[in-house]
This record gives sequence, structure tokens and C-alpha cells, in this order.
Amino acid sequence: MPNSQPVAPVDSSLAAEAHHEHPTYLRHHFHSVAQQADTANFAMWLFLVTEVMFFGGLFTAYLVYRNWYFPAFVAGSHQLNVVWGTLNTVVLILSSFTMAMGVWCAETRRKNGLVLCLALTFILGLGFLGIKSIEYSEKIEKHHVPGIQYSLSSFLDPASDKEATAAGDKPLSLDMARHTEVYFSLYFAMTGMHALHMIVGIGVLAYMIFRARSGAYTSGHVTFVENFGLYWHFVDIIWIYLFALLYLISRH
Amino acid sequence: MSEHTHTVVGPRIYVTILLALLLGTALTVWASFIDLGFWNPIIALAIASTKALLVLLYFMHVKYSTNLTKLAVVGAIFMFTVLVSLTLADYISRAWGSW
Amino acid sequence: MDHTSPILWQFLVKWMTNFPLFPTEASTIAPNVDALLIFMTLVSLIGLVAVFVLIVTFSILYNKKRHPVAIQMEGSTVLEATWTLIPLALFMVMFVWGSIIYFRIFTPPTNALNIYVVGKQWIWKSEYAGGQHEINSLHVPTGRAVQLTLISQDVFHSFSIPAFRVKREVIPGRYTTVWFEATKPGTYRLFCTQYCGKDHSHMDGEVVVQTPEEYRKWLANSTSGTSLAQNGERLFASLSCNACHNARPDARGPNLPRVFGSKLTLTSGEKIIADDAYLRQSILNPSQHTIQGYAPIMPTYQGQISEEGVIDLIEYIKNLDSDYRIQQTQSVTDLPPDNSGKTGPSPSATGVKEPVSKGSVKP
Amino acid sequence: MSASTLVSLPDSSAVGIPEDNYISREYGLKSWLLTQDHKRIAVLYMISLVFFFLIGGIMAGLIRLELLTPQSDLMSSDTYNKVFTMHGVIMVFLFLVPSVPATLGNFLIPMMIGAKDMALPKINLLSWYLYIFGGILVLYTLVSGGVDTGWTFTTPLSTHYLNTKVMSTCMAVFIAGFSSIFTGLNFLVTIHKMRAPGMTWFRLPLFVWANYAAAVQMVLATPVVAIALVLLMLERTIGIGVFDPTKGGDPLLFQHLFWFYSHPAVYIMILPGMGVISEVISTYSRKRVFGYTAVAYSSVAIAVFGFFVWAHHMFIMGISNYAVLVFSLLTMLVAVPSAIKIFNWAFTLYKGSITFEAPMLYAFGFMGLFTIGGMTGVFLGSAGTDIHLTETYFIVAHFHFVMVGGMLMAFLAGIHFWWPKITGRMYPEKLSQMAAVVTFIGFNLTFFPQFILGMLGMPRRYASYPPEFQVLNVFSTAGATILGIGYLIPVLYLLWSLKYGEVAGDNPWQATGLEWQTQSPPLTENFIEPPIMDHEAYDYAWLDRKNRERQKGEVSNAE
Repeated sequence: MPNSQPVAPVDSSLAAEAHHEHPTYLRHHFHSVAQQADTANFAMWLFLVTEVMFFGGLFTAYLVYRNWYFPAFVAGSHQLNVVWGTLNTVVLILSSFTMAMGVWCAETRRKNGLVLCLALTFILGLGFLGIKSIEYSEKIEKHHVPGIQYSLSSFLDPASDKEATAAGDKPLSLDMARHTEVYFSLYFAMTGMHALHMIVGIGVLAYMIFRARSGAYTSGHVTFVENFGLYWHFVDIIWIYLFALLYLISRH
Repeated sequence: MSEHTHTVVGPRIYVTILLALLLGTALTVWASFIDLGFWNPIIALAIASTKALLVLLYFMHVKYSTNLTKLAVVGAIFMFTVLVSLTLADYISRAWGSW
Repeated sequence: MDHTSPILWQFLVKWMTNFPLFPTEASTIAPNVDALLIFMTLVSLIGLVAVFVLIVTFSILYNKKRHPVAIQMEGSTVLEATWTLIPLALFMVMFVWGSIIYFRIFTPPTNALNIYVVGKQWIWKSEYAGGQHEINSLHVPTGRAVQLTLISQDVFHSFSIPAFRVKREVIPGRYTTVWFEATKPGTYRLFCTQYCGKDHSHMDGEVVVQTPEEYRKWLANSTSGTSLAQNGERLFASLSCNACHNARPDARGPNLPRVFGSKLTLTSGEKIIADDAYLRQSILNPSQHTIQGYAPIMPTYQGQISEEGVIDLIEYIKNLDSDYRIQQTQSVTDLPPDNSGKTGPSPSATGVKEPVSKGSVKP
Repeated sequence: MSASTLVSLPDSSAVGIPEDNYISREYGLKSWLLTQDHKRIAVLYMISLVFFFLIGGIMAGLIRLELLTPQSDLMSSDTYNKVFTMHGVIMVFLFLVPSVPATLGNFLIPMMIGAKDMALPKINLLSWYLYIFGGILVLYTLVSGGVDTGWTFTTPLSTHYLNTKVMSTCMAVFIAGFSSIFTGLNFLVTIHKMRAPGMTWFRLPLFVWANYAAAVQMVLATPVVAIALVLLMLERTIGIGVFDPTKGGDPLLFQHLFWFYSHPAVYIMILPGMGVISEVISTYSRKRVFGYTAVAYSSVAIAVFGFFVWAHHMFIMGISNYAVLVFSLLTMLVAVPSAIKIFNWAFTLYKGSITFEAPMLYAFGFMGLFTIGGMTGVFLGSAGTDIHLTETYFIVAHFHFVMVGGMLMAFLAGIHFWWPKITGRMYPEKLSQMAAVVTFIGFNLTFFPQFILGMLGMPRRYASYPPEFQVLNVFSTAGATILGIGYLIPVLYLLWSLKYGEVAGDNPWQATGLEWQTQSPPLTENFIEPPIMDHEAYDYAWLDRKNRERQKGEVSNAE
């Protein structure tokens, strides 16, 4: 069937494909492994861009209300445990490091190293969630979860509250105390969204450990590990900001 | 369409960055307990941004990436800034009262 | 003839010949808005005609029969610049013009007659200083700037009077204002234009514009006996506000006469003008609005007073002596002088300049 | 054969549909539902879009019927609220946002840039499934009692004052949003990474530029509405106070976050339509698009400036007056690139060689209606007139001129233009031209009276209205009937053409895009040999050269 210029006879195209190196993981619509890897990498970055905007909405809300209800945000922030928070930051930074090392192991085809790194990342991720759940349960005990059960006593009467006393809080007036609920709404929304991303990440890590043991990522095709690394580091970056904004900024 | 040459970043850089990040964490926690008034949030955010930048550049290999990746990063930061600043512009100027 | 005419004829005569194409202009701002609207319509028409003429002419001149071979060309910087800059310039004119009108509509003059409007699903309640109130209806005089202070008790509503070309969102938790000066006596439509739930389309009413004399009569006939300020005084007492706001030297709260319209310095150092919005906020969220020199000890009244109650209190505080009040009263008095609206705690409002205690609540 | 009216070249491939093509390669439901071929996904999208358009259209019909009389007699105001909400949600999130990108964009972008497929075929399929999942949730909402928030989900109405299916609707929009994100992401990656050798940025068809710009907005804006909806749902279920004024939240913050997406969303809807118009006008005037670079850059300018103007939806809502100034100014700026496009299209006709096939008629319709829609947008962007016009039928008319008069016209233009490529068959030409004219007349009769209604102050979303507005509403309803017929005719003859239409051949319009240089319907891999782009976009001289060479080749073959 005669077609216009870009279309050449069928057999020559087959010949062209034949002398291409063709690893099994190269999908049919890419010219080369490099193009495929590049594409996947760029797609991952774009996905992270959407994630930035997703969290962007939350950060905007946080900044607006922090401006409005500054004392409530200070008092709310004093309810968070800096020790746990710092520990969690360290845990997450370490997991980011092990993940980066995992990517390096995959790139340099070290199978055992990769499995070890992924496993460490997995454990550290779980550790983060464990610490986070301790923090959450403290909040639940003190009725600091927004909703019907929300309790204002820590803010109206700081003397009755360990954290508030430690921070030297003065009692808030009732109207300002009520606005601590906005702080905790945002606290739970932001850390909750972050934790959700961690849970998804840990799920993928488990799958990757399983695959890595059979050498799936140490035979040259490292795109998946690299992309997951990007995701994991991004989650780390979000936490770095959450830690600063929620825990530290009103500490002094 | 240039396909970038893949740079493998090694453990030495990673360890250095890890230490820098841990140092940053210690620094920011320490700084948060000192009353610097106006400067507290700025310092906290500056340290956080430095840490984030280190993660971006080295852990996430942006330093060794194509311009396209850098553009995506800058674009994301830019749009994030637009969202935050234009929204806050409304909130802040509301208090200025009427004309 | 309509008793014999066929239905179609009725349709044509009674219906088709009599429907509006342009809203009546019944406020001072309406002609200004319309001028801009007409300008924009003309510009749009010219643009549309330009596009139409281009398409039609080119279609005729260069259709395939007449012009079988297209002549390729790249573009033209001059033309691109033309249709970038001319629309841009026109849009800038519209922007500036529109902004001027916007600020006119949303910046009430200081001597405006204030009417409160509370929106709730699905009624409008207008409250007048003299204590008159009505549902889904608003009475205003001609020749007098009227400011509406609007608030919603539940969801977003929007207060729209098309004949005046004004509209303002009515928001829960915050006062919004809009003002107009009616020019033509008559009855005009009033709509809620922001979708607000089930009976949104029944949240309409009418604006009755009357001459000042008629309006005065209406005010006198519809009074409920107590003015908003008097209601506010009662509420003030029953909430024991005077325990602190009592003008004594050792008072724990600021002295309220003259507070309305004055410039206050808050604890945060911020300067603020005590307007309706400020008074409302400092009743409901006092700790954020504490005046310098006072401890943030005032309790919140959020959830204890209805929006109407807050309006009463504000009106009461306004009616305590203040410079602003004097100004306003002078211009108000020529409207409802015989009305009991001014019999609140400051009966002497007219022209009395001496400050403080005069109108303040006796402990 | 209608192609003979265009360019009388012997087209030997036009004797029959090529035996091997993307439709005939595999059969069976499974081969469609698990396909990763961008063309098949586009077809899946097209079928589902038409389905949802039909449902949304029925809702529109009900609305117009109800508004025939001033009283709410056909349905209670409660029902009416649900009907217009479902109309809005379905049309915006399930039809307009994915319309051109997910169907034509999906089908054509890889072909236009000379690629075998989208960069991420699995994500592409996933995005269709997400869309369907969102659609099913909307259908569930519809049959289980409906929702009456309005498509804007205004808080605190949606969070605290309604007992309808707000949650499932929000979830549906959230999910459909991710479908849109993935589509946009896929476009960006594909356009960046999959272009054929020689296909530089300024050789891309303007359709690709337009979709690229829309994709940028999809990727950047949609996540913000996603988080806004998450917060809304949390507020509704557990009562966090972020948007609740009684707890200290600000309902306007929801408006900010919502419109940060929903304003760019209108550009997501219209930009791909503009891309279609560029292709159509160039092809039927046989001329390169006038000011190619200006049109390309104006797409990007719309995409960028489109992000800075969202608060013009909130001018009277109590945002700061200074913010109003800034947003009003920026709104004026974003109107300029649209004007640039209109005039460039008009001048593309200049010294062209114009024919008037159905797509061209739709494109002319687009230009006229979009000019009106765009200009009335300026009425609303100027703060002073916005006060009077906003929240009335003027708004309704304005965005229907842009969305229906603009976008839907462009969609129909595109469908007609590429139908021979997608199906390999032609539709009846006279009928299609007639349908275009009917649509145009019906559209104007439906929506032009609404401008006047808006000027008069008739509020939108009213089930009953004052009697003086009736005449214009009757006009509008009458127009809607004609419009409905105008949409029905193409559905019928396009379906008819699937079996009985003339065989179209590779390039019935003699268009220059790479998608036309392969067989119709295309092979699963689009091209037998990966194409090399060796000429500018819209290079009709190149096409003529090719045709001459081919003719020569055929003659020598015959000898």
C-alpha cells in the first residue's frame, strides 16, 4: 500500500529492528533503554510536582490560619512532643539515606546491598509510623482530635496539662482556645496525608524487597528503584517542612 | 532530545549529606528553643529549606539531572509560591480596610 | 379586544410586546455602571463585527473556486502587535473604569443611613435603627445614601438589587457592606443570587423606594416600639457587660462611648478603626481584638447571642456618644425625627460634643 | 467520494479499509478493556464521554423544561437543585475537562509527533478506569437520591447544611481529578520525550501545543482541588474546622482553593479546543496558520496567566479590595492571548483557498461564539460590572458560550475532522454541514437570551423566577430544543457512517499532519516505519511535492 514519505517498506523496518539491542524490559514504543528510563524519570518528577501542589493547599491553609490565630497555633504547637518529632525526623532522614544507598546499590548491581538497604528503609519507615502512632494516641487520650470530643482544657487551664506547663503557657481566652481546633485539624490533615504517603511507600517497599531478592533491579533496569527513591525523598522533604512548621516554629 | 548520561552518585556524597542533614536537624531544634522573636520562624524555615535543597540536589540527583528536571522542580516551587502568595495577599490586605 | 382574540394573538400582544430588555436604573450608581456596560458592549460588537467581516470577506474572496491556490505566508509582527496592543489598551480602560466603579459601590459615604440585613435559609430580615424590621422586603428613601450591613446566619447568600446594579455576598461570620442611593420611587426586585440550598429561588423579595416623606411615614407606622439601640441596652444589661464597660476609672474594659468610628490601638500594636465589623469581632472573638492597656479577660459571646442580638449591641454602642454619631445623627434626623429610634441611652445625640460618661451606662 | 471535491489525486488506498488496523488487530471485549493502545483508549473515552454527555444533556433538557414557566411546576425546587447540580458535575468533570484531550488528544498526539504510543500506556489505561470509576460514583449519586450542592460545592452549605450525597460526589470528582492528572502527566511526558527525529518544538502542530498547555494546567491545578475536596470531606464527616466559620475557619479559603483549580480548569477545557480550530482552519484554507509562533506562545501564555486570575470568581465575596484590583488586572491580561488567537485564525483565511466542509463550519461557529464568550468574560473581569452581572444568567450565558459554543463546537469540529482517520470512513457531507448550521442557530437562540436575562438580574440556579423573565426563557428553551436536535443528528449519521460511510482513504482532507500520512484507521503501531519530520508544520508545498512524487511512482509502477 503506497503511503507518503515517512512510511518505508515493511521488510526494511523489520531489518532495522533486528540489529537493535532489545532487552526484555524495553517496551515496544521506545527507541532505546535510555529514552525509556528518561521518560519514566520525567514522569515521576511530574508526579512529584502534582504532589507539591497537593500539599500546597494544606500549607496555604496552615499559613492563613497561623496568621489569624497565632496564640492558638503557639499553644497547639506546644502540645506536640519535640523529642518524638526530632526522633522521627532523624528516622526519616536515615531512611532517606538508606534509600539513596539502595539506589546506588541497584545502579552498581549489588543485589545483597540493595535488599539490605530496602529492608532498612522498610524498617525505618515502619519505625516512623510507630512513633507517629504513639504521638497520635497521646492526642487521642487528651481529646485533641478535632470533632465532637475535642477538649479545650489544656488551653484554658494550662496548669492541668504537662506539656502546656512545661512550655510555660498562659491560659488562652475561650475564643482563642477554640481555635486550637483549627490547628489540630491542620496538624492531623497534614501529618495524616504524609503518613498516608508513608504507608503507600512502605507497601511498595515490601513489593520491591520481594522482587529485589530475585535480582530484578540489579540487572541494569533500575528505573523503578530510582523512581521510588524520588518518591521516598519527596516524602522526606515534606516531613522536613512539617517538622519545622508544626513542631518547631512556635517552640521558644 | 538529549538523553542525559546517567551519573551514579556514590556513598561518599550520601554519607556527607546524611551528616549535614542530621546536623541541620540538631541545629534547627536547638535554634527553636532560643527566643529570637521575629527571626525564629525565618531561621526554622531557612534551615528546613536548606535541608530540603540538599535532599533535592543530592539524594534526588537534581544536581546531575537534565534541565528539564530542573525546570519541573523550579516550576513546582513557582506554582506553589503563586498559590501561597496570591492567597495570602488577599488575607493580609483584607485587614487594610476599605479603600 | 382580548376577549375575542385567539390565543396566539394574546400571546403576541400581551406577552411579546411587553417584556423588559434592559433593567431600570433606580440608583445613582446605575447610570455609571450602565455607561461602562454600554462601552463594553460597543467594544465587543466592534470586535465581533471585525471577526465576522474578516471571515466573510476572506471566505468570499479566497474560496477555492475563486482562489484555487493558497499563497503561503508566515505572519506579520506588525499585525500581531496591533491585535495584542489594541485589545490590551481597551482592556486596560475597562479595568480602570471598572475598578473605579467597584470602589464606589463598596465604599460607603460616612453619613450613610445604615440598615442591617440578616440572611438565613431562606429569608432576608432587614432591621432599621428605629427597631422596624421586615422580612424579604427593604424600604429605603430616595436621595439618601443607604448603607447595608449584611451578615448571614448560616450559609453564603448574596443580596442583589438589579435595578440598583449592586450586589454583595452575605457571608456567615463576617459583615459585608454595600451602599447605594435610590433615585426613583417604586418597587424593585431583590434576589438572593448565591445558591443557598433548597428554597434558594424563593429567597427573593422587594425593595420599596419611597420619597423621604413617605418613608418617614412608613417608619413611623412600622415601628415596633423599641429601637435596636434600646434592645441592645437591655441585652447589654442582661449580659452584664457593664460590669467591666462602665466608664469608671478602674474599669476592666474600655469605655464604650465615642469608641465607634475611633482609631484604636490593639495589644498587638496594630491600629484599627472601630467599625461594625470590629465591634462584632470583639464581642465574639474578644481576645484577638483587645485594646492596648486592657487585659484579654473578656469572655467570648460566640454561640450566646444571635446575629440580631449582636446588631442590637452594636447599634447600642454606636448610639453612645461619638463624633461619628454626631455627624450621622445630624443627617439622620432630617429623616425620622419623630421616631422613637433616638430614645436610647443617648437622647441628646444631636450636636452634643461633650465626651464620655454622658451617654454611658449608669452602673 | 468527498475527497474528490478537495484534491483530485488518485488515492489507490481508498478502495477499501486496510485489513490490518488498530481496530481489526484484535477482537473481543478483553482486547479493548485491557488495551494499552492510545487509540483504543481514546475510543473507550469517546464512548464513555458521549454516554455522560447524554446524561448531562438530559439534565440540561430538564432544566430548560422547568424554566419554561415561572413557577416550579415540572419539579420541586429540591429536584431542580439536584438536576442542575448533576448537570454541572457531569458536564464539567466528566465531559468538558476530559473531552478533547482524552479522546482526540489521546488518539492524535502520539501520531502527530510521530510516536508509536503514549509514553505511559498503562497510566493511560488507568486514567480511563479512574474516569469510569468516578463516573460510576456520579451515577450512583444520581440513582441514590442525587446531590444539590451545585458543582462548586460551596462551603458551609455543602459541609453542614445538606443531607444529600455530597460525599460520593466529592469522591467522584476527586477520582475523576486523578484521571485528569494522569492524562495531563502522560501528555507532558509524551510530548517531551517521544517526539520523532526532526520534530522540533516549532514544528509541532498547534493542536499539540494547545494540549501541552492544557496538560501543564491539569498537572499543576488539579491536585489543589483534590486537597480542597479532601478537607471538605473531612469537615463533613468528622467536623474539622478548616472551612467552618463557627469554628474559626474561613469559608472563603475553600473558594480560593477550589477556584485555583476551577479557573484554570476552564482553560483546560478550552485550550485543546483552540488546538482543534488551528488544525481545521489551516487545513481547509490550505495555508499555514498565520503567526504560528504567536498562536503557540499564546497557548502557553494562557496556561501561565490562567493561574493568576482565580479570585475573579470571588469579587463580591468579601475578599480584600486590593486583591480585587490585582486579580482584575491579571484577568484583563489573560484575555489578550485569546484575542491574538482569534485574529490569527481569521488571517489564516487571508489568501487561502477555502472550502467549507462541516469541520470548517464548526470552526467558524467557534470563532464567532468564542469571541462573544471571551468578550463577555471581560465584562465579568472588570470589577465594577462584575458586581451587577455575577451570579446571574449572564454568567451562565458567558460560560456556555465559551464551553458549549467554544469547546463543544471545537469538539464536534475535531470529531468530524478526524472521523475519517479514526474510523476510516466518511460521513454524509451535506447532512453534516446542515447539522453544524442547526447547532449554531440553536445555540444562539438558547444562550443569547440568557445574556439579556442576566442583564435584567435573573439569578442563576432559580427553579422559579419572576414572570417578566418568561419570554426570554421561552426563547431559550425553544433554542435548546433545536440545539438538542443539532447534537442528535451527528450522533446518528456518525453511527451510520461506521458501517455505510464511504471509505475515506489515508488523507481525505489533504492535511499535512503526520497523523494523515499513515493509513486510516491507523495501524496499532501508527506507522510502519518511525517517521522523520523533515519539514515545518502546515507545509502544504511539502504535501504537494509528496503527492507528485507518489503519482510519479505509481505511474512508473504501472509501467
